[in-house]
Amino acid sequence: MNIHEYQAKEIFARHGLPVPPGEVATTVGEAVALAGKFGLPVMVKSQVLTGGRGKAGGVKFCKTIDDVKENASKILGMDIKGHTVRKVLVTPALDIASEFYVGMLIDRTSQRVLLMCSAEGGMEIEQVAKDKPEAILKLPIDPRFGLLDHEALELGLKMCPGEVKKARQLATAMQKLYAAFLAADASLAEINPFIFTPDGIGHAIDGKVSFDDNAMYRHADYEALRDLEAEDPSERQAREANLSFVKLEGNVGCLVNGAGLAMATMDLVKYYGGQPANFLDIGGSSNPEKVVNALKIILQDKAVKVILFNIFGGITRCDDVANGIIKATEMMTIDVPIVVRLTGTNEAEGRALLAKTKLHPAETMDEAVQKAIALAG
Amino acid sequence: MNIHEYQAKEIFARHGLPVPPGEVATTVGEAVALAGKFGLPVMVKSQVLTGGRGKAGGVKFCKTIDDVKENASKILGMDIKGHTVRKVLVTPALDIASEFYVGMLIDRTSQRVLLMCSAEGGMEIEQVAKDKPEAILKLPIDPRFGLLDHEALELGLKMCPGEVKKARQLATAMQKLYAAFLAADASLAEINPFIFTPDGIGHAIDGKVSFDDNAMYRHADYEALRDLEAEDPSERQAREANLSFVKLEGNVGCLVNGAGLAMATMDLVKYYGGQPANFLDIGGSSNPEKVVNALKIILQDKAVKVILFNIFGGITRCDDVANGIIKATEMMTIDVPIVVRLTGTNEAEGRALLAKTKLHPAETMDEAVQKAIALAG
Amino acid sequence: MAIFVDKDTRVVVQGITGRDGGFHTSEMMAYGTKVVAGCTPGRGGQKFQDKVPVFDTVREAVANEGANTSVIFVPPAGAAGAIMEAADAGCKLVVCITEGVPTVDMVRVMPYLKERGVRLVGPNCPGLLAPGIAKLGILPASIVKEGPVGLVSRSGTLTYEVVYQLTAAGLGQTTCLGIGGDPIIGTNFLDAIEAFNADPATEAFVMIGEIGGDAEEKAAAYIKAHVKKPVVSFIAGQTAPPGKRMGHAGAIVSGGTGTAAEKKRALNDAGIPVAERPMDIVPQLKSIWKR
Amino acid sequence: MAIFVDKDTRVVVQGITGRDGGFHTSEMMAYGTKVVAGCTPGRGGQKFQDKVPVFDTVREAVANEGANTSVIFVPPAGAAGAIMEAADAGCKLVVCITEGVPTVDMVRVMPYLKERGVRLVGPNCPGLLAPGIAKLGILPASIVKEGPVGLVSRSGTLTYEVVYQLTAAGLGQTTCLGIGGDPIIGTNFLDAIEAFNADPATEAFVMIGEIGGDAEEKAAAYIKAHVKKPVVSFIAGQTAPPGKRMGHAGAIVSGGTGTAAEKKRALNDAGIPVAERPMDIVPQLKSIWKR
Repeated sequence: MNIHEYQAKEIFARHGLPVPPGEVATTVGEAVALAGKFGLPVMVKSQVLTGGRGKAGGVKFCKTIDDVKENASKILGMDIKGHTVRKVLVTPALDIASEFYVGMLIDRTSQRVLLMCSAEGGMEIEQVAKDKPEAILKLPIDPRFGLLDHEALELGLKMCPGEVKKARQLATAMQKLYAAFLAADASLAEINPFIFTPDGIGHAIDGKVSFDDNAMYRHADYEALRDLEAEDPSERQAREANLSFVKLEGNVGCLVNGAGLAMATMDLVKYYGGQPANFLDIGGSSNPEKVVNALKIILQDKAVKVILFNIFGGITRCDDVANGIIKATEMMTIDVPIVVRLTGTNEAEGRALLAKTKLHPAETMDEAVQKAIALAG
Repeated sequence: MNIHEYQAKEIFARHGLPVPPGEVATTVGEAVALAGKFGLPVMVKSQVLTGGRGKAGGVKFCKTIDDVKENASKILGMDIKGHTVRKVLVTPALDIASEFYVGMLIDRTSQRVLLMCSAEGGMEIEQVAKDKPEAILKLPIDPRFGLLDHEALELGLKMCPGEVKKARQLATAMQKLYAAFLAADASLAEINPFIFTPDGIGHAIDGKVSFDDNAMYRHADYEALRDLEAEDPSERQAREANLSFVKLEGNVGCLVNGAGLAMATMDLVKYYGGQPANFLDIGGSSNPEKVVNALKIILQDKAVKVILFNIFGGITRCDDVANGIIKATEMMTIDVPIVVRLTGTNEAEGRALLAKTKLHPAETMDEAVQKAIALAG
Repeated sequence: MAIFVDKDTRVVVQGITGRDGGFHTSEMMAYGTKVVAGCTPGRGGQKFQDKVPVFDTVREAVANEGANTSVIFVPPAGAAGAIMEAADAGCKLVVCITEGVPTVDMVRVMPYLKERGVRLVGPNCPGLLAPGIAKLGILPASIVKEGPVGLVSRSGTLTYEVVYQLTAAGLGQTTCLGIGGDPIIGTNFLDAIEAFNADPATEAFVMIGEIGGDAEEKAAAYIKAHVKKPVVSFIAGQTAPPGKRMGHAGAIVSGGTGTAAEKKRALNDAGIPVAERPMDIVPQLKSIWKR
Repeated sequence: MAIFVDKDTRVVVQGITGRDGGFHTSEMMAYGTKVVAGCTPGRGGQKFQDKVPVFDTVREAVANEGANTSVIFVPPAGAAGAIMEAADAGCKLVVCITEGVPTVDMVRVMPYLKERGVRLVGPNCPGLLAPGIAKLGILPASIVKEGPVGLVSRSGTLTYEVVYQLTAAGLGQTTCLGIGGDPIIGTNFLDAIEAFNADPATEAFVMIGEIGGDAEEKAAAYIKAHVKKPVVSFIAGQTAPPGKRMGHAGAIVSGGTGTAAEKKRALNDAGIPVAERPMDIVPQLKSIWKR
């Protein structure tokens, strides 16, 4: 789960990181009032869940109240990579003497939290990684000992050679960010940039935090941070129905048990020249209600011209699954054709049940996918 | 540094341990008011920095307000092992179904925090250790991983076999106590007893915490917890003057550089039939002010009949030390004899300086100690 | 023969008294797996299906029944703790089926296991099934068959699909292993491939990867350098959009890395055929495998 | 010969630019110790006394000057971190002079050192002095003399007192080692005694203990079982009242254990003479030592 810059900075502030003051406005009037509160000059920053806000014109320096009015009205409502700006963060504009990147993520190779930092602050780290990988310093943090003073200071000194006071501020920021990362169950936490003003004081002026979805259960407060407006409505419904779902642009609605098989099914649709409308893992259950929920979500998308079930009956028996699908399709009116492929335990029994319905049965994945594409027209 | 039960429980409560409500009274009237606030029956518990309060009659169950009046007036002002009771804790009396001991201390052997627990709650753990050592379960906690769920639960199940709900409460209490121990930089933290009321709910109804003196610098708030009235006035002055000092009952005032040498000097006084008046390590400095402070503290004790300096000049030169002692003795009037033994670097020069004074010089520890005892009369 | 398990594998099931734990324990026992104990705190002294003793702790299961392997079905909040308990009690193989374990918990678990020399499979995995030897986890026994092929996969049902096709084509398996779909897992492709390569019974093997991370690339490099046995691969998620988690916590293309295209290229560069469709895996394996 | 140090010992001083660090570095250098570098963050590039290069980090000191040993004079708040830095940079011996290090910090430090195979002496100790070889710490060089006696002690000035008497009696030392007065220390009596026992140059040794803990008892058991060399002991703190910390954080009789009487009994039971007075140590050593 991703959150906005202003929310990330609230988490940073709670862990003692030096975050400048700032508040969110949803109207030009509010933005002007906040500029008055914090004092000019201010930054007006679009709050959208995507990168590249600056390039898109979504982050503006405002010297006067007229600047604030002009920029806030331009930015509010702006579209940035498909995201509509509904909020701007108003925060004092600081004089930047130097800027740095400090970030952390889960590293699969070291199986640790990986600290990354760079004197190339303010740029997207992926870009730095591509153009100048040697400019990124990395340290996998040993979870048993945490980020030690000397480790953080060594990195700080590499980023600010000969400037021990700045190096110490960077080191402290790294340690606080690590504490925040763990406490928040983050999967990513970035300060970008961490700047120094000409007086040598450090500030975390922009940041990003993503939460580990697996750890949501121990952070009841995170649901309140979710920007429901920024979420695709169908993905939101799927989340609320506890379904693993991703919306796509095609016309073949897919219901598959298992994430790997679901991806392989999408790939196969594409292979045969079709376009999947979604990723959806309905899991191992044969519960008709879950199927109903999934169908409802998929069928909201008027582009969907066919439904494709691809079910591998492992522990769950195919006849049970067939009964579940049949019940579900009886509980609602569906005016697109439905292809069902059932394989595995008790597959013959399952197919026998389907034979009595108007569902289109298939024996193999390939047959099912080809049938679905043909029916989609 | 030791703190009172009520202060320990405040720390426990901050870390989420189930501590019953309670407040401190310094008068009978306050105690009665608190009993009214919490509702009868209550416990009235003397707050003194020593064990064995119960045996001494310093902890009383009060069924009626008259009981509260009677017991509070008995306990306030009571002497328990040389400690005058100035405060009582008033807290609801709970019905005890079973009681347990949970404690932690720094273990030199494992070099870890040692968790100890026992189903023999409510007794002094030293007594249990003597009488029934097998009743104490011990676990040195790996600082890299902390107290793990399964470790705590295994101990909880050993203490409450077959009662998993109680075992889980004990396990949680252990984990919270460990968090409190680390956060507080404790050297000892005990819940004794941790009880269950007949409804199966656990409560930490008594506790003890000692702080690591070395870590005081990172807990500015601890000074406020210090019970200045409970401290020996001379030990308090020594602490404020940054001197390592322990008051004893003899008549030979000792000023020694180094803790080991100071102990050995006390031992030697005893060996020759004398009685040391104190332990005092004046450290490696030749600063006259430190010596003045030390002398002032020792000489407050009217039992002191002689002052014994035992100084080994290592890096510090003996002539410097001699000058420091001479200056200090000139800065104040001292009407007891002073024996000075100086050995080590530049000892001849040091002794030459002392020869010009009325101080009694000595060449060896043994000579100095024997001279001091003789002069004490 | 098989990898990671043998006839001496003695299983304790953590969470045996739960719905899933109980069901799959029955299935494992039905397959002939030596399930010697169960563990659920507070249920010590009970018996599962009047046969298998249940203990409060894994330590007791190890002490009393000689369990050396744990299969874990406890909910996500307790899974990391259950893994550590099993490792601390002396189990040398731990299979964690549980899905949804917080990643930071797994970060803490890994060094604990390493210090104790414990192999973990999973979490968020179907476990492993060595036909004719033992079933540890939830892979359906009905689709496997004894034989010379090894199979390792990050997926669940996609694995079943491939096993089903292998069996249908007469190709039995030494071990079918699902390593799990999370970013941090105990046993990765490399571990599995080293084991298959060393296992004399495994004559050829199949590796089923998916988007996210670079475990497939590392496996490819290892295979190129060390493996002479025939290997065929498949990568799921070619059509997955970047930045979206495709069910598995680990199946995400981020910052332009972990794409199916990259993985296919690495595998092809290592001389490993990558099947375009799941149904191509078996024919491709047959075509390169001179039996 | 000596224990823990030799002619290849190359020292980096952490906190070299501080008052105490600077003073004692001069003393160490005056004794001929190879002080090859200093370390104070922010002072990298400077030179100590126009000779010794100062670095920001111990890693640089190791890389540039081949330091293999650290002596630490930093304030208590930074001491644990400094020890870990030295260990992480590759120093195999770390001597921490600093007094007042929080105990919980040392609890965290110990496994870090163990994993890296690093020996720590201290904290809260005078360090060690191997006459004719090297001085690491603050033991006064003026009182030592080369010779066959090893000395290990929890104390500072009491150690000097005994060394002084040894030297006055013509008994030089292989190594004088102050292990420190804290409850948690890197090198304990047992480590020192094992080393002295194994050191061919050490013909006899003296152990100076004090109240608190049971390190003396453990040493006694070891000596009884393994040591043929003559050993004399002394225990300070017979008259210390229970429950009071006698200067050293570790010198406290608690719960009736760690008393001088117990320690004396254990030593006597192991056949080790315990001197009643410091002045008896040398005569007693001479009386049992057939040279």
